[in-house]
Amino acid sequence: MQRFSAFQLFKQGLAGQAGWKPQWRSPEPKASYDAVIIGGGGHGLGAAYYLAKQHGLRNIAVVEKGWLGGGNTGRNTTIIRSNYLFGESAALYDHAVKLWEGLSRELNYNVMFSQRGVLTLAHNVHDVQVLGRHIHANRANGVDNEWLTPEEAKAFCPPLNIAANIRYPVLGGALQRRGGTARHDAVAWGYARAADALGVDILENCEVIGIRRGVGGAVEAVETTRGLIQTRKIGVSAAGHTSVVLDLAGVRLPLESYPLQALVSEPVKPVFPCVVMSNTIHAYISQSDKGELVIGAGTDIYTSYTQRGGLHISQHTLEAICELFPAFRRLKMLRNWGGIVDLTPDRSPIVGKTPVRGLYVNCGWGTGGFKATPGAAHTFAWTIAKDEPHPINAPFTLERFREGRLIDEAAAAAVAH
Amino acid sequence: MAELSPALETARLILRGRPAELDAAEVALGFALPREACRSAGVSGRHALWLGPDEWLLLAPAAVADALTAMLEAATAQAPHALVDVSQRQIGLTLSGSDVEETLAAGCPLDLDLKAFPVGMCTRTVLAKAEIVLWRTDEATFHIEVWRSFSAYVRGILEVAGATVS
Amino acid sequence: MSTRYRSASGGRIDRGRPVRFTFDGRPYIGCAGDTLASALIANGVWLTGRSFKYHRPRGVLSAGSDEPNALVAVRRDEARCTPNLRATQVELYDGLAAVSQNRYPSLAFDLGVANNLMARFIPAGFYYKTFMWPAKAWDRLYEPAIRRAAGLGDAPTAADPDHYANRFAHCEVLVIGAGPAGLAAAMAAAKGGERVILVDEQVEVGGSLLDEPADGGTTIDEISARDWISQSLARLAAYPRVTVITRATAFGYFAHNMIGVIERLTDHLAAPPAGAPRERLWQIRARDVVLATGAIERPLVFPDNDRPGVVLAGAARTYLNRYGALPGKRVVVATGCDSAYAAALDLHHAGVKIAAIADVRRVPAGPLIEAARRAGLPIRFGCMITGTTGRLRVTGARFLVITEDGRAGLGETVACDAVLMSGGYTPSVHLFSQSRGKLAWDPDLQTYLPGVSAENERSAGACAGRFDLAGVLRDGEAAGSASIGVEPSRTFSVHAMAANPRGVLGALTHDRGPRAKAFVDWQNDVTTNDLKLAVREGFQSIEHVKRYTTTGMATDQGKTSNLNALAVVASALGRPIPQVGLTTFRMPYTPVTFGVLAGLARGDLFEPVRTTPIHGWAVAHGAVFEDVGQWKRARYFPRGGEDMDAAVRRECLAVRAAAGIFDATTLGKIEVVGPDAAEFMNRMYINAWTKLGVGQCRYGVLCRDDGFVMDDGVVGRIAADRFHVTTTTGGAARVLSMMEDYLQTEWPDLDVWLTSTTEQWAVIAVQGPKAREILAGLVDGVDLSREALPHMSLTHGVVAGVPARLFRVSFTGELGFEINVPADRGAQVWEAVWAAGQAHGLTAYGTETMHVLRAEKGFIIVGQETDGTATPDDVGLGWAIGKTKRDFVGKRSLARPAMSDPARKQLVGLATVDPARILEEGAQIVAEPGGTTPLTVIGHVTSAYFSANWDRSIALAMVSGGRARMGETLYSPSSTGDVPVQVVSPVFYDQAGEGVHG
Amino acid sequence: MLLIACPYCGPRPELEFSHGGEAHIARPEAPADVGADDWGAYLYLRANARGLHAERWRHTHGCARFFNALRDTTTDKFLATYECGQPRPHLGEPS
Ligand SMILES: Cc1cc2nc3c(=O)[nH]c(=O)nc-3n(C[C@H](O)[C@H](O)[C@H](O)COP(=O)(O)OP(=O)(O)OC[C@H]3O[C@@H](n4cnc5c(N)ncnc54)[C@H](O)[C@@H]3O)c2cc1C
Ligand SMILES: NC(=O)c1ccc[n+]([C@@H]2O[C@H](COP(=O)([O-])OP(=O)(O)OC[C@H]3O[C@@H](n4cnc5c(N)ncnc54)[C@H](O)[C@@H]3O)[C@@H](O)[C@H]2O)c1
Ligand SMILES: Cc1cc2nc3c(=O)[nH]c(=O)nc-3n(C[C@H](O)[C@H](O)[C@H](O)COP(=O)(O)O)c2cc1C
Ligand SMILES: [Zn+2]
Repeated sequence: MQRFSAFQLFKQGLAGQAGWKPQWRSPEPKASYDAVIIGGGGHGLGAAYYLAKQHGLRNIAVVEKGWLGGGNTGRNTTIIRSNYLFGESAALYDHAVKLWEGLSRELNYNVMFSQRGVLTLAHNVHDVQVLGRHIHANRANGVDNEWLTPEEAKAFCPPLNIAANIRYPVLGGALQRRGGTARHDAVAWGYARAADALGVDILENCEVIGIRRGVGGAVEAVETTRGLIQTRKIGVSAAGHTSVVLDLAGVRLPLESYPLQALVSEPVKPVFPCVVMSNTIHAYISQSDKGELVIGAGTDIYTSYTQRGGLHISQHTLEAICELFPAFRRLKMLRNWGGIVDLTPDRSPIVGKTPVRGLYVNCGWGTGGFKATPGAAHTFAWTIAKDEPHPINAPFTLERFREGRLIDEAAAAAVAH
Repeated sequence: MAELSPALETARLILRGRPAELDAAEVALGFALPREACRSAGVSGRHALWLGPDEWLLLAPAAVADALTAMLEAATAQAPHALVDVSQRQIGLTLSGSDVEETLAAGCPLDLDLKAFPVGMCTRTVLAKAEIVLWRTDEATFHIEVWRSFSAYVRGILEVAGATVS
Repeated sequence: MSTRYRSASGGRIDRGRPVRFTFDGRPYIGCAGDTLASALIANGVWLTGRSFKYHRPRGVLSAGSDEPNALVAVRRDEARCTPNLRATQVELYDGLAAVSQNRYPSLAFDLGVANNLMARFIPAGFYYKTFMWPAKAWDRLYEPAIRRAAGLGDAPTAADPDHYANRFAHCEVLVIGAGPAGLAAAMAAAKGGERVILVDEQVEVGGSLLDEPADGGTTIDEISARDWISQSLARLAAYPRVTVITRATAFGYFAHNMIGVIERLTDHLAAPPAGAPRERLWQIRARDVVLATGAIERPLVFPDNDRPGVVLAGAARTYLNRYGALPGKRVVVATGCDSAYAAALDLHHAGVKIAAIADVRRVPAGPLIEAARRAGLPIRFGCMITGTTGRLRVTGARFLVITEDGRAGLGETVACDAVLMSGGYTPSVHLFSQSRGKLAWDPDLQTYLPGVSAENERSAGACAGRFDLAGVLRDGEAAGSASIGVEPSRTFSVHAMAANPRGVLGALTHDRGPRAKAFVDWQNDVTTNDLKLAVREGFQSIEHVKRYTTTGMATDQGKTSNLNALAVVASALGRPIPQVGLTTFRMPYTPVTFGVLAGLARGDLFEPVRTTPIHGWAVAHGAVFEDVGQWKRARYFPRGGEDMDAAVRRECLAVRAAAGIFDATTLGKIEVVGPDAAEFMNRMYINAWTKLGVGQCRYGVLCRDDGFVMDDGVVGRIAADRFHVTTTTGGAARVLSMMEDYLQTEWPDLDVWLTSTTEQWAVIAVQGPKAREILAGLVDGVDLSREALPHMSLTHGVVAGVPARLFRVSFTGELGFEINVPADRGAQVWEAVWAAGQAHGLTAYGTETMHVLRAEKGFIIVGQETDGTATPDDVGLGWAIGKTKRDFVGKRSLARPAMSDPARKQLVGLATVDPARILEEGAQIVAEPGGTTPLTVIGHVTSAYFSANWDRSIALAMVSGGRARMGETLYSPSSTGDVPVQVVSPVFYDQAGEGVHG
Repeated sequence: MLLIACPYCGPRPELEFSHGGEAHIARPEAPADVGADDWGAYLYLRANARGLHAERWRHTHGCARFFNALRDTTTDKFLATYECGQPRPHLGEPS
């Protein structure tokens, strides 16, 4: 692997930047691999990297139907945090945060992980209670999370409107200082480059259109638009398309795919130092290194694979943004886009084995799996390599739905009185 | 600019039942319930607004509320149905004037053109973030029913909307 | 100030009305009808901004919404300051104050230009390759520096005082773009007598026809282009159902033919009327759409093509013919297409010296070229422009003649003060593509054109690749006619000079060495070298190249640059363009103000504020409110400077000692009516209802079919076939919707109907030992005695002169009544009870006291004790389950093994060993003190209060296997150490339940 | 914002509707007799079809009726809407 560094950049600068090699190869598919990962997003590429790096599997391929990172990895608002309520979740997401902290150096690729702090706002008494429970639960799990008064919140995020007479005043917020953002594309590219350097074949424009099963029902091969590939292990990280892929193996999942939209403003000089989320009035916002405000909108109400949604969904979010940050009302939306998120009934992911031998799945990350990328990939690789759950992903089985052992992060924030 | 005014005090009943079994109610009402979607019918101050295939909003002068209820209950005793007094659940507003359509169109996504929404048409719909019942009583007049806790909001929206028309 | 670059005559500006404005504080004078860009050009000002990355000096490039360079901030006052506006679209008004952006300390002398000197070390994507060491330096050092350098304008810091409007609209035919194609289409569609809406983003209709010289040769139906515009407008005005909206940009094409349009209402006015909305969002649902959005001129890609004074040829023609502004006095024209000759000819006629026309094509021919030749303009064929000279404005252009055999011939520099360039036109397929129509590569025109439609839509004119005026008009007529289902009938006679619509794509050959910067994306400073670097580094998908180099990602979204970028990448990859693909066109077409998308939703109209009939009384009595969903609920009623704790303590004591009055109006209410009402209730709720007598009440629990508690509330049987169901405040809509779901889709055979009565009733709770005494004097014909109206019963009667449903229920553990009266009498009855209660110590209490009182009794609150993962048994409600019922929603799920796992969390009470210590809600529970993280957590505190009645702290908690732990000591970790607690019954007060029967 | 043809009221804007998930998933007549796998499937497993999808909508802010629709989830185009209780129409798919 050609090392990246300031010195190399300087050296190449003198040479007209002419000496750079492709960051990853574009090989032809081999007839057979020891493992095939379906889905070239952060999760799939990451799993391939850790399989190669930590489990010694080098004869593996990542198959991606389009371009790397073109799924949700390339269209998310990049919020990273680990202050989830349940111990199982906190362990998983915090495992990821710890990996994030060293990822740029691990991959020799600057993924611009920036721990600027994620502030979740409370707007009513119920919010205060829910965030309080989160803070206590997180601390017990060794995850940082602290309460800020409205004044402290304002000091942390100066554009915030903390007037007491607004429709939903800010009653305070929970701050995870270790939270932040990372450069989404760089995560896919960085993993791809590092995996490629370890011999992983990355096959773009290669759509899986069939999964063959042999004796005992175990997986045997994947059919792709670039030909048949033999393999005994298939790891699926296809996000919004996971149920379509698993359908090919006859496995049904508790997943529904919804459009989720996001938008960016025109770039402006630095005005927003952190990440702010508000579940109650539905807004989340940060400012990218290029200067755009990156704003997440909600899911549309219907399932869809179109990667777009209704204008009213973005409007709803901008209403909230304008109330919380009234100075931003004159800023302009530059681009709006959609992704397809795979939601589980309890809004927690499914990571592990499936009823089909040799078929592993890592999905259901819904609206929040970017933050988990290194952690999920790392434990998923373990599961694929050892054919058993990693202690951290063990609770996130498919069976939990049959048994009713939900890890209900969504309901945990339900509002009622 | 369109004028917004409170409608007269009104008795309101929700009548629900299988359409085929409600003939008796029509006798008591004195007119046929509208069976066509989103249409109203009525005589002498009493109106029935189709809200759904088994749901009508009956409007009558406040004074006759109890009598009407008693009469309807008596007449429909044999027919499975539900009659519920919602006189206080919602309030009525009248919006009229030359630019009623534009004013409503600031918050209501329906096609309010006379051809698409003729006089006599009624329907539940939304006005910005509130649900309303919208009923066109003449070319330039709409009667609006809104749950009482949303009425201040609906008034607010219509006022701002009126100020931003044209 | 003289306007040295104003033409002698012509243009659509009002030369009689001078307009004063400032740019970076310097005063200038323009004319009414100018844009900021045209006025600056007329004043000879070309330097208008600095580029994003290299801070290179930049000038106006275009004349419309495709402008990448000339971005300015316009400042009306402190709060009305708008960054990143395109000077080409900012209409001049008297007093306009514009400032340039992204420069320090000044536009002409910008320190950021250091980046330009560093350029070779900071190519596309450089930041991915460095700034990784030392670990902490990214957050603290590198990133802040990058952020300071990036961004364009400054975000406003004060709240925007302006207002915005919204309009939902419907029409049969929506025509977008009012050039010749759009006008023709609208006139054709108008004949149908149906609703036609024509929108155009410009100030006036006419599109490219506005660029024709007033006395030019182009005529339509024997009249000049300009007269034809006026005539068309007059025709359209004669149709009552036709609406023409200008300053209106169609920014988004959404599913099912809904188009978003932004109309700019006041930004062009010197003194906008007070309160007038600044912009309006139109959401137009059209049966048929005609796209007539024209085409965008493509720049040429050559070294130093970004110097101020290098301008698109068509734009130069626009500035001359429409605004009377001269791009220069001695200009060079560099072109790869015919249309630039029109600009050259017009400028020549206006007295501008055409120093050279460099046409990259070897043997072009056509009437325009012929005309230029006749006019004696110096034309060179097969001649590449390879660079420009000058610093803040061009002073010359370099040429390279390519010989017959493709070798570079002689180079030469020609002095000039402006370079006009054109690579041809790119059809504006943005909206077509947004509609999810499929684009098709046209090998002839070398561009993408609308292929297969996804919506009911037609493209006409230049946006469909039709460039000859006669054809454009025919196209418009055809599209308009087809939209109303008729055959086209109108013909046009056109006299115009034909131009070959083909142009050139991608980078021009040059001899300037590898470091020369030929810009493709002006605003984001993306050069051909960046694109080639991306390809070299293995980025083969155009989507990757876009993201790696940021080409096409600036505020213009690559309007002028995308096709050139594609061509450069295709050539680097050695693949034909259509195999390289396209990036996705997304809304908005041009950036849209957040405020107009938020529309009316601001302040009190952000979301409905729901209040009860008793709200006014509560306000008058000093209540402090809390938001519960959209409702405002009185939380407590402080007296004389009390804080919440003091007020709640007083209220709690008063209720148990005497009586309290509480507004319970917000509880959801559903009237369940019909012969099958009881059967329906049996199926929905976990409880059994058949045996509930008329006049009796029961506490009902509702589960989802997965067995988890969803809602609860008291249900009263009003008649054999009528139940009065209550729900939580937040659950009202959810519960009704779920009931309707089961009723309509699972059990449509049941004769039962549901009606929301939440707002029909005002609900006044009177609770406490004195409740009966207080009400006694107010009721008429109601026997309030324990025997006649026992706990959990209801009756009809008159209270304070108002017919009421009177419930004998208690959420406090005291003798209690809930008086339901028609909502508009709520305040009156409340006042009457209040007055009657004064002698008995009646105290108003709010939700906070309600919470404490119910916690003292161990009553749960759904959403506080439960979180969506609790079964009825978990929260101690197993008793409510109708054991003999065959089925109810949730029953099957409760039989799953995991539901009876002894380790499930169960509701318990916690008593702190230190009675003064109040636990924190949400605090965790552990079995062993002094653990280290991660702790083994066995539960959490759901509610915790100081109980004035018990004079100690109380808490409810969900603890693993909690009911088997009675008496155990557990611990709650806190910032001050582990707090020991004892597991106790969740019922702290009146365990025998005597109080309610009082 | 989708335009949805309510079988009772005609084409109406999406703002008036709520989505009710996959259609034709009947609640078992006698849940107690349903095995764990089937019950789990009834509760949670969904087709999540890419392409033609039968789904439920409720015209909540209109006639308040639930009804079914056949929609292509790759284009969001509706092929049909029909009343609850009616079978899924066979449109646009091989029969
Ligand atoms: C608008 C939006 C905002 C979000 N915001 C956040 C946020 O702020 N924080 C956060 O943590 N998360 C966020 N998320 C969620 C996050 O983006 C995802 O959970 C995460 O990126 C999933 O990564 P992935 O690698 O699993 O999936 P993806 O990146 O989607 O990768 C899956 C890949 O599989 C490929 N594929 C699918 N089918 C096939 C097939 N048959 N053959 C071959 N390849 C196939 C796809 O093309 C795709 O590239 C957001 C999502 C969206 C859409
Ligand atoms: N190479 C050539 O010779 C050449 C090139 C370009 C144009 N033309 C000439 O241009 C004319 C084409 O006419 P036309 O009517 O197709 O295009 P046009 O350019 O005359 O009109 C398009 C109109 O659409 C408007 N518009 C574009 N996008 C919009 C949006 N999103 N929202 C609102 N308005 C929008 C523009 O402001 C413009 O007024 C012909 O007369 C042709 O001769 C010729
Ligand atoms: C964090 C983030 C920042 C983005 N910033 C920009 C931007 O500055 N300009 C831009 O045009 N698009 C930006 N995008 C959006 C992408 O252009 C694109 O819309 C997104 O990756 C989805 O792909 P698609 O629109 O091609 O389907 C950004 C996307 C993300 C996730
Ligand atoms: Zn309907």
